[in-house]
Amino acid sequence: MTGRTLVTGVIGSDTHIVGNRILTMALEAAGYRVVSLGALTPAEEFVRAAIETAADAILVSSLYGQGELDCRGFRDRCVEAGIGDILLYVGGNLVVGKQPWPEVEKRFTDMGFDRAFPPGTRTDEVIDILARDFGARAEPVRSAS
Amino acid sequence: MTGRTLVTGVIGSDTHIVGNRILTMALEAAGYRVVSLGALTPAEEFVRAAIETAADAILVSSLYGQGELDCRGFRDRCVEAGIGDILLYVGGNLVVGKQPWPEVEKRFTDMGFDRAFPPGTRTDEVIDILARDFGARAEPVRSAS
Amino acid sequence: MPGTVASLDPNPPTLPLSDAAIPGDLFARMRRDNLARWPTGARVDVEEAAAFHKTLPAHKRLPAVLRRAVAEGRCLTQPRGGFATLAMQTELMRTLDRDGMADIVPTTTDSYTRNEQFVQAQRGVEESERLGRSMLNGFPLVNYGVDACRALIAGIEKPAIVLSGTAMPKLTAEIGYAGGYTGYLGSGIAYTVSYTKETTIEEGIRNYQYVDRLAALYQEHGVELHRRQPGFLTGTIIPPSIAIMTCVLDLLLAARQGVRHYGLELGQCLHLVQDAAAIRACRELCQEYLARFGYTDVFTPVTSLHWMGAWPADEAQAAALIGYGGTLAAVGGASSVTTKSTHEAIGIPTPQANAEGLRTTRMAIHVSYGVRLDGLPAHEFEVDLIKREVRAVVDRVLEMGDGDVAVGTVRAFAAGVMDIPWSPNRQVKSRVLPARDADGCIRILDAGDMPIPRDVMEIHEEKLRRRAERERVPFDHQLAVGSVYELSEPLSRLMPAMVA
Amino acid sequence: MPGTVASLDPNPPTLPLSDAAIPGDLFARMRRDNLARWPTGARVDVEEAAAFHKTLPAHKRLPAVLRRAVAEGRCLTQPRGGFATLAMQTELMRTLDRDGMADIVPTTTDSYTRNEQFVQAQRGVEESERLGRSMLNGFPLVNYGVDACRALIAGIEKPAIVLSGTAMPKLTAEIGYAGGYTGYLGSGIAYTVSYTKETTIEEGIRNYQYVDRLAALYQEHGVELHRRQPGFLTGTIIPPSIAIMTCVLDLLLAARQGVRHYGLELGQCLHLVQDAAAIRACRELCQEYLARFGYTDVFTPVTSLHWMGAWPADEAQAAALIGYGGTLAAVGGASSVTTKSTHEAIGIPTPQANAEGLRTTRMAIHVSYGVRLDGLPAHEFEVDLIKREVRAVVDRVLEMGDGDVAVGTVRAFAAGVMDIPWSPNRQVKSRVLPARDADGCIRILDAGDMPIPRDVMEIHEEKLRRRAERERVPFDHQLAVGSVYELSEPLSRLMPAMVA
Ligand code: B12
Ligand code: B12
Repeated sequence: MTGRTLVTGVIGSDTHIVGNRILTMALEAAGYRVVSLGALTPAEEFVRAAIETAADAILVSSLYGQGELDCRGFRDRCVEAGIGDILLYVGGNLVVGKQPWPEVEKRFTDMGFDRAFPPGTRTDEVIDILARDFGARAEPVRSAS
Repeated sequence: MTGRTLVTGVIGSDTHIVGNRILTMALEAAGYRVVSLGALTPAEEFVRAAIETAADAILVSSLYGQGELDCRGFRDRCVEAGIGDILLYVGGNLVVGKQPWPEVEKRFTDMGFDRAFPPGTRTDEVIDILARDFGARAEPVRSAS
Repeated sequence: MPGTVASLDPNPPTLPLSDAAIPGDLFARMRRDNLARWPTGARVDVEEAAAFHKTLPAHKRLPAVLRRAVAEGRCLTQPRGGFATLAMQTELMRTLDRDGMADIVPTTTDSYTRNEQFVQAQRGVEESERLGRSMLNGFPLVNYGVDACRALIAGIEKPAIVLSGTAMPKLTAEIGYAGGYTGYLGSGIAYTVSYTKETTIEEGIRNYQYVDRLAALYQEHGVELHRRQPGFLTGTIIPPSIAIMTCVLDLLLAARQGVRHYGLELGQCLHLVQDAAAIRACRELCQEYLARFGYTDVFTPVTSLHWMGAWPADEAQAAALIGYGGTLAAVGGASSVTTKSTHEAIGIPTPQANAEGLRTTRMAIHVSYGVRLDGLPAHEFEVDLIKREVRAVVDRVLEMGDGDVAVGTVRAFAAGVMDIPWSPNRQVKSRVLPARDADGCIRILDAGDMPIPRDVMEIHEEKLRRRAERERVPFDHQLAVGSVYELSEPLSRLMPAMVA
Repeated sequence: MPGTVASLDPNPPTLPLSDAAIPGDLFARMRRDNLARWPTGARVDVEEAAAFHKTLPAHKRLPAVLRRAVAEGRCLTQPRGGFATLAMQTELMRTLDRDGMADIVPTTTDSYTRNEQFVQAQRGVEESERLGRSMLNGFPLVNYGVDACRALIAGIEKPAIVLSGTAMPKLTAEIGYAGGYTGYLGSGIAYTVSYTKETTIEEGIRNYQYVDRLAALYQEHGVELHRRQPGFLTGTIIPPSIAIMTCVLDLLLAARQGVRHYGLELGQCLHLVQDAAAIRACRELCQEYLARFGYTDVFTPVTSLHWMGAWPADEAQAAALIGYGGTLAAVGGASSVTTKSTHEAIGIPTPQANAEGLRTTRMAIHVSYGVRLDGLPAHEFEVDLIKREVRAVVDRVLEMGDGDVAVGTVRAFAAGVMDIPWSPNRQVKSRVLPARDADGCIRILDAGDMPIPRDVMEIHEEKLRRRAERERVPFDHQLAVGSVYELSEPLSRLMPAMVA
């Protein structure tokens, strides 16, 4: 067990649950405690769940293309809720259509996500990077509420 | 019968006979007398045949990509042989690889061909344009030697 | 949910759930309430709309076009496609019609519209106009309303269909049909289990009973409309039998409301034999159950859908699935095929890429030259296997409802007798787990609580065990997860160079 | 012909034509004369080359790779490809190996080299260097010589094959094999009838007896090499039986020279059932005739070739033929498939487009999952039909030669007993005319003087008449011409929108 808690879910009106579920399973297997909100999850629910479970990171999935609208102001919500420094990832097919990845990535990091992941990202990679980011932050492990 | 004589053939070391044969059949059906030299025909044979048969036009096929080398100096040969004003067409897959057609066309008209035809040209179109070009030239019909 | 329109209860809770046709007077009340939920609803008038439909030429009427395709043994092509603004949608539909030669032109709605979040959809339109690119994954048909739909229909020379993956179809169906669309995709079981999280199966069924009853109402006005069932479900490693169980149940529910022109959609397994078997079994089982319920006049064309699972990012690799998708549909004898593009793994395709997918598919259909696999031993084996699975479960569902399809379905999902792989819906157990076997067929690794006959499950298990052995991996649920990714893997993993 | 090297007669006219193996001492003299025809010939030394081949790892040796593919039931991929300069060719072969994942990497020679016009080929190299683009349609392998070949082989991690459509193969084969190529495509009958105008069948056979004998010489030095027959012929509406007749005859000629690893290539008809039947019939008939001649140890893998006739210019449409080409090869059980690209109708593909064609094909092979059609009634019917046609003609050819394959073949062509559609060769009657029938199969419209059994011809005729009737066109030779164009037509003609 890593002692870390993560919140996962698919934001907005998005039903694409498969990748999110597989990611969740992989994160659990990697030793995380995962609070899985499932498909069709409003932004505020992510934040609420993160506070309630004293989560260390929120991993937002968005596949259906409208993530660019759904994710706006996500970091601000966290700041308002008092968890402004929480690690925020977003991944999936983040925008409508085939657009150059560097531009898309920038749009989401500008929104305050620490990292954005392109279509088809594999779970191993997520787990590696997550471990590195937690390592770099070298924060003490929070305890669940 | 149009009273016109045409020479057809596939130039150089090119064995692609199918399109040339179908073109020849269509030209005959359209009333031309066609002297068909077949595949693998050196440039000088076209000129010789045109002189011998008092042809009104030479239709050179080149499919295999090396036409750009084989066709160089074709008009000059005609001029030297005394049939410098003969109508000259070339058609097929004239160069190696997919290249912008306007450039290819220019290369061949610069060599002295009256017209160059892109890959996949249909026989109906050739017959139409030929009739128009003969009409425009309004030359008296030559008689065979 | 913000922007959700739910102020009026559109299902007056007067009648208990059943598969009976909604009585005319009650339906009139339901429609009034429904249409009052958003301003554009006021424009809908079935009499006027029926008159409009009667002005459409036959080649723009999907029911006629599909009947003719079946009569001539043709396989029609249809893409998906929707963008946020009317201008973008107009251009898209024209491109699909002309450059793509689509036989059926789609209007996919955006996901806010699907969830009846029309306020958010409106913001999406505005943002799209501001940024000059579509910020919505489809066309907000309700926000634009009936006359915009008719303008879209006027711009094409083919029949059009509304694609709106949702369990809340009542306004899109009203506006779409009134707007001149002659087909509407969606059903109570299939979409509820694959597109929603909290919606109950009962709610989903009731909502689509409304849509089916609406189609029947048009029929009463002399206008035949096409309804269609999305048996592709979650698109994720769906065994043919599970798809077909939902086809049969949704079909019976529709027939009870008076629908007589009902298409069934099957996502491709990507296996030449299994897909052909699935299409044949679906067609035969649908008519078999219709006959059991006394219906002999329901037209049930089958549509095959290009691979609905995860796609490879490499466009050259994706092109193979597109062409093959045409082959599978045509060789299977499907009446139409729903196409994808080489952009599938990344995002909604440009109109051009979408049109290219259509043309590749069309050429593949052409060169399939009507080849059929009937008589091939492996094919007959699969048809038989699928039928045994479907009959075992559907018969059990009908028993559980004491003959009422709606009631039986709700109880069956609660008991796990009906189950759907990878469902996002909390009412679905989603314990059933499929995986691809050593021969490339989709099999059931774990049936959960579905009453698949034991001898049939032994066949599935044996074939999956062979795969596990061949690949030296454990025979466990990882096989199912691996199958989800499998076809999106790069060729270097799918088919590495041979080591001589 | 200018630039043609013909000063020394490479066939000392000592022995009359026969299918007997060329005696060792005579062959040594023939080789000496042949190698003296162009400066790079001097570098060839079979002992040294055999030693070089022995240093190649198994995965770079085509005979081993093909044996393994057959053992594992795999279908390998191979493109075509050649450019004028060593630098361009190096880059091309690496791209095909890496980006294309080609299992077999080709070197196509240019058409001057094929016609032994090495002076012209040299000019082509110089022009290409000057203009910075390839002015030749292939790599001038003889001009570059043995060490350049070895450099190309060193740059890839796959086996390499020489593709040199020619009836004059003797220098390219010497230099190719000595240069480390482990396969050489070409045969006396097939290439003479489809790539030459004046060359006699006898000359062609003699030239390839040399190449076959050369492969046997390497075998004597402990090095197995792959030889291959281009049964695709003129690539233009070739009925399977006519292709297979040439396969059997060329194979017997090769076996008589000592070849034991001989591939057969069949161009695709683009019909799922007919192509599978062709591949099976080819494999079985080859072994049947080998057995009749007492050979039980000749390895005869079959290669299927992407559509060899005229292609559509639309790349989306062409993509369907590429993917389908993988399907047809794999479902037919071919050991390898030779691929084309979306550029086919226009020109030699860029390395990238070529690699994409390979990947699309590879993915199509992957998803074919080993499906086979054996047992399908239509398939068994086609296998039987093909076998009856091949046996009737080949048996007649053998009779005409009093058991000598070479003599029989020459006489059979003279009599029109063997005939090839659309041949440019003056020695071939080319009276036989095939066309595509109503079911999409290639049939024989007019057999010319070929002794196809009457009852078989009735089947062909009936099927073609049905097409003529369906399309309301006369039953005449125009059907054959139409078939030549057919698949290059735009989709708007091939499969117009349905008129409902
Ligand atoms: C299966 C599928 C569906 C199924 C979903 C079933 C379900 N309930 O889950 C169904 C058929 C229902 C469906 C519906 C729709 N879909 Co869909 N669907 C797909 C498809 C084919 C595969 C998705 C999938 O399951 N992949 C497999 C999993 C394992 O991979 P994954 O989802 O990518 O997740 C992995 C990674 O992305 C990563 N990841 C995911 N989330 C996160 C988060 C973080 C923080 C990190 C680090 C990593 C990460 O880890 C996962 C595991 O490796 C994709 C296209 C594709 N990829 O091939 C389209 C696709 C996602 N769908 C799309 C669309 C538009 C729709 C629809 C709107 C219908 C339509 N217009 O066609 C509806 C939307 C319904 C709704 N309201 O949401 C589009 C989105 C377009 C865009 N972004 O531009 C896609 C890309 C197809 C396309 N090119 O048009 N779909
Ligand atoms: C069939 C074919 C063959 C057959 C030819 C059989 C034969 N003896 O005729 C075989 C298999 C033997 C063959 C061999 C080769 N081929 Co080839 N072949 C083709 C193919 C697939 C079809 C050609 C055809 O018959 N078309 C049907 C006829 C009816 O159409 P057509 O030839 O285009 O002719 C029509 C028009 O062009 C026009 N037309 C023709 N000539 C003229 C002349 C005039 C004046 C006018 C107005 C009109 C006109 O009218 C005709 C009737 O409508 C083409 C690609 C394609 N088009 O799909 C490649 C193609 C022509 N071949 C090609 C090549 C390179 C070769 C080879 C070198 C092998 C190789 N590297 O792959 C060898 C060459 C051998 C040699 N020494 O010549 C290339 C040429 C590339 C380039 N130009 O960049 C092509 C384009 C394929 C490709 N993309 O690589 N080939």
